[in-house]
Amino acid sequence: MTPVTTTTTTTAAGPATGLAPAVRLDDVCKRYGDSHAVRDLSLDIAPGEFFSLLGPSGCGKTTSLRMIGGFTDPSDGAILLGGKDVTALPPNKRDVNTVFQSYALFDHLSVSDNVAFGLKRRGVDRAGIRERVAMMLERVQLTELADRKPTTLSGGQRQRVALARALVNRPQVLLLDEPLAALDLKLRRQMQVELKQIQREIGITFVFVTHDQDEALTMSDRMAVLNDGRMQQCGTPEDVYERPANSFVASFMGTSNMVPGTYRDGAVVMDEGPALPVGPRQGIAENSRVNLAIRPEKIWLSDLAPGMARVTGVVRETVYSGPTTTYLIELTPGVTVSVLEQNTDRSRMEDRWSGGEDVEVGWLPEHCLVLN
Amino acid sequence: MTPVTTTTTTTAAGPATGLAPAVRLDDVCKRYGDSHAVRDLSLDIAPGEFFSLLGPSGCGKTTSLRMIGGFTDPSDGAILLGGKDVTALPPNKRDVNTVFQSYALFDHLSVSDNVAFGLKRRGVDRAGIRERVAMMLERVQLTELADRKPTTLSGGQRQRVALARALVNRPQVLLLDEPLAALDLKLRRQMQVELKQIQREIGITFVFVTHDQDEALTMSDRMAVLNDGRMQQCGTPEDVYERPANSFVASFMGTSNMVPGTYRDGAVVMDEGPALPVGPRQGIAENSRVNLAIRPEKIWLSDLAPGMARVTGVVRETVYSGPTTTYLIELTPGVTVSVLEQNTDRSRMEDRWSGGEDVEVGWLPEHCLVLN
Amino acid sequence: MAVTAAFFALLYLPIGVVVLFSFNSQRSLTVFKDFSLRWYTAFFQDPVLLESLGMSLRVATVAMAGSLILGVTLALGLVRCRNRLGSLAGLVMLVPLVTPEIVTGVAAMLLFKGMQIPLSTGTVMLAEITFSISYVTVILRSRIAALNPEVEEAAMDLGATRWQSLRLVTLPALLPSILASAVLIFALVFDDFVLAYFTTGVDPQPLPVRIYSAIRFGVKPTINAVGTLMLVGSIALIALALFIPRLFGRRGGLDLLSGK
Amino acid sequence: MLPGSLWMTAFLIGSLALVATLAFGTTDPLGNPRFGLNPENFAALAEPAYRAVMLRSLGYALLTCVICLVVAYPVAYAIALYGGRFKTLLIAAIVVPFFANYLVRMYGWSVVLSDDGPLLGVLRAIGLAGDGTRILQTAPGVVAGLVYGFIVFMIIPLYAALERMDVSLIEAGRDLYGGPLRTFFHVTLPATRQGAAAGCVLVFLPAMGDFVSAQLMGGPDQIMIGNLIQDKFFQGQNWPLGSALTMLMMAVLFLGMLGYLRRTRKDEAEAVR
Amino acid sequence: AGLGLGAAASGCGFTSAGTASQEANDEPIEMKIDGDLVYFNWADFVDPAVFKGFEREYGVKVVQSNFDSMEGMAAKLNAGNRYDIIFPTAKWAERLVQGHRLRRIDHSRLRNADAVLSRYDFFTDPWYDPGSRHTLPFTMYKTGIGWRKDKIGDELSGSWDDLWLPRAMGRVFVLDDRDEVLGLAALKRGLDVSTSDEDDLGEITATLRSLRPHLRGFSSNSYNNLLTGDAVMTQAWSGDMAAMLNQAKDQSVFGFEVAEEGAPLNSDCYAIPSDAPHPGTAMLFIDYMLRPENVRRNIEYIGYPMPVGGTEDTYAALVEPFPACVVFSGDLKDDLYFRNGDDRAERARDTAWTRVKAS
Ligand SMILES: Nc1ncnc2c1ncn2[C@@H]1O[C@H](COP(=O)(O)OP(=O)(O)OP(=O)(O)O)[C@@H](O)[C@H]1O
Ligand SMILES: Nc1ncnc2c1ncn2[C@@H]1O[C@H](COP(=O)(O)OP(=O)(O)OP(=O)(O)O)[C@@H](O)[C@H]1O
Ligand SMILES: [Mg+2]
Ligand SMILES: [Mg+2]
Repeated sequence: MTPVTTTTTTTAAGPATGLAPAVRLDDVCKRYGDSHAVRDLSLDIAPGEFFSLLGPSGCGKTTSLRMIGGFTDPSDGAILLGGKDVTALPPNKRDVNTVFQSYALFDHLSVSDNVAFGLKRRGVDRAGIRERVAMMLERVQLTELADRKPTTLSGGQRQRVALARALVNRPQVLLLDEPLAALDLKLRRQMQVELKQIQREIGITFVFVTHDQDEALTMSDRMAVLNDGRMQQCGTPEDVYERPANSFVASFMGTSNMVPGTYRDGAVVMDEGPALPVGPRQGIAENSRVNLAIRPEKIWLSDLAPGMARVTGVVRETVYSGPTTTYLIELTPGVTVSVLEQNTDRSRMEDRWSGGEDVEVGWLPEHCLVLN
Repeated sequence: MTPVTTTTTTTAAGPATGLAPAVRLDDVCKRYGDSHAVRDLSLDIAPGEFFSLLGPSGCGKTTSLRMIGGFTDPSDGAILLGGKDVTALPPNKRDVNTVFQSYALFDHLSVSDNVAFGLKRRGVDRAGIRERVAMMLERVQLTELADRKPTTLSGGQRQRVALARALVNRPQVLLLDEPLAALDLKLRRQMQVELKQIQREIGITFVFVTHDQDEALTMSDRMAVLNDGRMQQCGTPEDVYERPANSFVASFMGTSNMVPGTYRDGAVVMDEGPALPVGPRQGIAENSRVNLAIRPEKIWLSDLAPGMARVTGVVRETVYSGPTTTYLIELTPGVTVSVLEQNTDRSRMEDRWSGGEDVEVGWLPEHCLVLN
Repeated sequence: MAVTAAFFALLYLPIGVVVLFSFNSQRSLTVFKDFSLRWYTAFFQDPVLLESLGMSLRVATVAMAGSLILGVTLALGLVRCRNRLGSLAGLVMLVPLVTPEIVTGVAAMLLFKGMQIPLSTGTVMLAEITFSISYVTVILRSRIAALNPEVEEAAMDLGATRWQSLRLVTLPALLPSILASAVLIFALVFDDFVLAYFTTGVDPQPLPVRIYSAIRFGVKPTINAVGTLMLVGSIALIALALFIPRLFGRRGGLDLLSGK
Repeated sequence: MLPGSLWMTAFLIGSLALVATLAFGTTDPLGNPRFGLNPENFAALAEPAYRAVMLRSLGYALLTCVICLVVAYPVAYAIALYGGRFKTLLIAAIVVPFFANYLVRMYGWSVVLSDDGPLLGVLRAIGLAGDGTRILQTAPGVVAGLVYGFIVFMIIPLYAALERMDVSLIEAGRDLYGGPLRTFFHVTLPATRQGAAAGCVLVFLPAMGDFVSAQLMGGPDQIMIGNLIQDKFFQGQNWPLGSALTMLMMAVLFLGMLGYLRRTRKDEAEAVR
Repeated sequence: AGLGLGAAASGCGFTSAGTASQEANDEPIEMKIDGDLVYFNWADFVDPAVFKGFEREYGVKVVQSNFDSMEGMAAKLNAGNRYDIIFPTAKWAERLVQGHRLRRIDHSRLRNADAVLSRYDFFTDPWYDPGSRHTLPFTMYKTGIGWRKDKIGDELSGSWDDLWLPRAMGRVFVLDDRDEVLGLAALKRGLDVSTSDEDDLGEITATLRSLRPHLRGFSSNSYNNLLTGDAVMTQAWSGDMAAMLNQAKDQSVFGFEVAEEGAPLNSDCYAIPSDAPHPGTAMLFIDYMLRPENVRRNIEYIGYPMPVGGTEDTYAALVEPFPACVVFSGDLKDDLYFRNGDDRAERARDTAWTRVKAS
């Protein structure tokens, strides 16, 4: 994909706070033989942030996380935790803990012994251990199950044990590598809510790896999108979704309609159709071939407002899916856009189209992206 | 859960056609020891329909499908295919084919031999087999892979082989048991589209088992919701989603807000709040305790229309998730509703609430359900 | 790492010694003089040893075939029959694997005598078959259990009868394991001496029995040659067994050996 | 299924029953068993010599288990975790020699261990062994024989367990402030304990019944129960006493097996609960 | 069920196989080819060339099986295996004779029997086979001590006490054989070699216990232990010592002596089981084996002397370095043979052996 555009801040600074960042990656690289798993990654994560690393499979998310945790040594660059350079420290000397994708629970130990493991290794006294473990189990609602073996727990419960085992050590930073990937959709939603809640209550920095855009959007304070070992964009969920830095981010973050055309006079002129006003755009040459990208939920099908770009098209398909309906609308032959409409009002919906009707669609110029 | 309400047609008749139904289940029961896997199931599926069986785990979907396929004998009742009673026939004598959840491909045979298997068993001549297999592979875009062994294929490709292997026999009915459950979300969406497309082109009746509501809603012509071995409702996706027959269906089909109150004078009176007009409802006794159920996408946050029920509440949380934003709004202490709003218009959204504000919400009375 | 290297060295040293001295030109078992094939020549000119070799090959072949037929049917039956009888039969299956060989040998001989079956090549084969069935069954059971039952149903769904689906789908799917256990059984039976010792009749004795008699009273270098030949044969067979599953594009023939 | 299992059951149960019955019998001068109800053979087992040999066999078998475990663990570990794409090849290289004829292998091993064999030669050269040192006909010799004979039964289950183990368990141990050694003892070892237990059973059983190792590599003080049983059958013609000894040994083994099964049952039960 | 089955088995199958009436056993065997020869002996105990000669001369095959102990042989006979010719030791010959398990061998029909009986009159009426009706001797041998002259000196005292020599401590082997080991102690203490008397056995056990610290092992592979140097002294059968000679690089470093207290004596016999399928061929085989040229070949091949007149010089030449190996007819005395005891006696000896071996 295209490399980072100049509009993105390369060192993605966290919210301006006086404190040292909880995690700082400084031009970190990781090479395996000839190939780069991670290239020149620089990143500041503020204390208390819920920060997500998002990207397609193989983009280097796990590698980045493992370098923070100390399981993989960076080939280049430095890693700082709370302002202290830890690049050379082994995992057991770093004040971070990890929730592994597989949870990596110790099956031979009971739930409470799992949770106590880290405290024991650090020589906390017995009474202290008992108390902190009990408190932690309380918080993740596992007090009942304290004496069970992990093999006898459900997926959600196992995840909570993994979380408790890491959190009980009160690390500066908690690393989570796709902790929800193994769960089914329903449980996953539920766990997302719980996880976010725990993070909010405890106030520890979370670095969260996922390849699920929805998950990243709903949970993160800020997020970084990686591709092919490089950072593509870093910002709040809205930044990333609404103002993607490049076409990779635009298409990776949910569905985008792409309408090909020529950029001319602040508008994209479709090949066999009307000119669609988009306003002046920096960095786009006059008369160049472009794609106009627009999200399905940003296209209106009725009550078009003034100032909107308008096109007529033919309804080709209607897919009802409960809360929303998706319409496929052919603008010119070969150019079809999908339009998402919330099923707010049934009476309106029922006399909607089933296919073949002409319809006028519109969108606000500021909602569309012009991509080379 | 509550049993089938009287409003549901117990023999769910398919669209009125002159033809015999492709599949008819006539008061079918299946008992395992003392427990019922399926009870008194009656069902007509019309030729060419895409029919889904939907329900939570263990509700009897697989059992029903296996009885149609002939892998499990019903304890009671009759099964008819194309008007012919096949209750006593073994699977190899029934003109239906199955796509198994695990695909159940023959790993020792090449893709084309897998596809040819059924034709060979039926004694089709070699030339006929070659031709039909080639055509089928063409249709599912596997021509290139004809000589590969299934173990070397990806999940999506394996699924297409399973489909081709069943479809090449041109059965009257194709049974599919959660064929997409093993795929990840992205591939799954893609396969849903392909599957639907193939069904439309070939015109064979599909009986499709899933526990994913979205899948059932988007793909089916009609669907049956099962719970605990009993049919709860049968109808089009809109019937089932918008007019659930009982509270089980209402809560199983996506998120529903439940507002407790007392039914009085065509309105639900909240315990410490206003009366919410719902219009007269049959079967609900005056002054009885009820739940008012309303879908998150049916609640409006602005531009409230006349005739709407209106309540004020406090915004407690805002969860941005790209195309939509969910607001949690507390109506009275302890009664929180979630409201889904499509992010149609960014400029509007940005000055929305972040928490704590008072807000007025409203909905059309016909969108709410009153459940005992 | 050092442990691993030392381990491999010690593992192969004894075998190396046997092979080396089989090429010794002298009778000595401690001093290697010159390279020579004299003991191999001696072996190939010794009709008694050759007869024994033939006998061993015959016994191994028949035992392999017999235990495969019985073992495969038994394994199929055991996996499908999940009642108490099935689990009992499964337990009986393990008895030969945990009983000291000498006991099984004596017991088998007593049994044949009790049933008034004169000892012969046939009784060796019968005994070997009986004790090999366990291996076949244990190996195949886990394979069959791992087989997806839907595959057989799919075959029936596609118009195959019960027997056809067994023949066309289940057996081919098991083929790698069947072949691998066949090779395994062949090698085990070919190398077995205790059971064979007790159950041979007056026919030429199987080769390992002869080797045992010889080793007890001092080894002649011919035995080194025989040992080397058997070694090469067994290794080739086992290597084959390990890699057969590979030929079918599947990993891990190794768990075969652990029986898990 | 039916003919196979009937035959198996009849044969196995029949033959074991015969051994059990014979243990109560006597023999005629030509060695023909005479059945009876004769407790004398079991009474004869009270002879202190048997107890000593039984204890020694138990000791050797246990020691063999321990040594196998200590040697096999690093080997299995190295292969499972660092074997990369040579894993299968390496394991095959370990397994393959074990299917060479047992006698030939043990004989080769005895040559290696002999007084002027290569092993002592090397040890003498590096000064670890004096002129008088020997391995054959000593207890270490017998145990070395048993270890050589059965170590593969330890390696395979251990390897399988290590291979199956989630590597992130080790990382979790490190992550939770365990150094490499603590992580090994608190995480890796317990996680593979079932493999180790299976390996111990698989080594213990045949080691306990073995007679070849003591015969080829043992001296007068290394006689094992297997040798005595073999003696009873091959010398002195005392099959009934041999059978009684066999029953005794199987009882001991059975107790061990029962303990093992209990444990695994419990583990399994926990897993499914 | 198990017990029932066992009992049933004893009812039907365990009556001695091959028992035949005395009359049937006495029936003279006609010396003629009546089939291939089914041969059962220790491994490698006949020169292969001799077999070849027999096969060529009579146009039959020799089907060979081997046993590695007398008990193993008996087990096979009991199991019903039918052999034409077997080679029991004296003690076992007696058991077989008393169990009516052997065919009568009519010496008059054998052309070469005379060379045995005329020269060694002991064998005309040996204790184990009155009148020599069922057997003919095949080999004879003594049990003595072999040692390494280069390790413990050229001369020993010529007594069983030598096994206790301090300079051989820890490098002595005795045979892995009950009778031989109990026997050596009995002879040393001047007791009957086959004693089963409790006191005698107690004395024997005590004697042998005192030997244990000197022992490196029990092994029937005695001459190999000497060859490899694992043993500097070993109890050994004379024949094995002789056989060792042609494997030794330097014969002069080995010595063999028989003890003055007495050396156990033994012989292997030719015998034809009563259920032999081809007794005629077996008779022909015995006769063929007794031909002087074949006897000489076998002597050279296995190293054991055979009681056949005219072959003594061959053996003497073969064992020139070990004159003690030679068995003269005057050496053959009943009381140097291991004899059978009754059931109780066998058990007593068995227990003593277990105590010696396993304590
Ligand atoms: N140990 C290794 N040796 C060689 N290459 C590696 C190694 N670990 C990772 N890589 C490579 O580095 C790249 C990034 O891997 P990484 O595991 O970080 O991806 P990821 O973003 O976590 O992907 P996924 O979503 O699939 O987990 C990949 O191309 C991978 O093949
Ligand atoms: N062979 C059987 N023996 C006993 N009970 C069975 C058997 N097969 C199914 N059941 C029971 O019947 C009920 C329905 O099972 P079924 O497999 O049809 O559910 P399902 O709807 O397909 O669930 P899932 O979504 O989990 O696949 C379950 O309670 C199940 O436990
Ligand atoms: Mg990853
Ligand atoms: Mg199901």
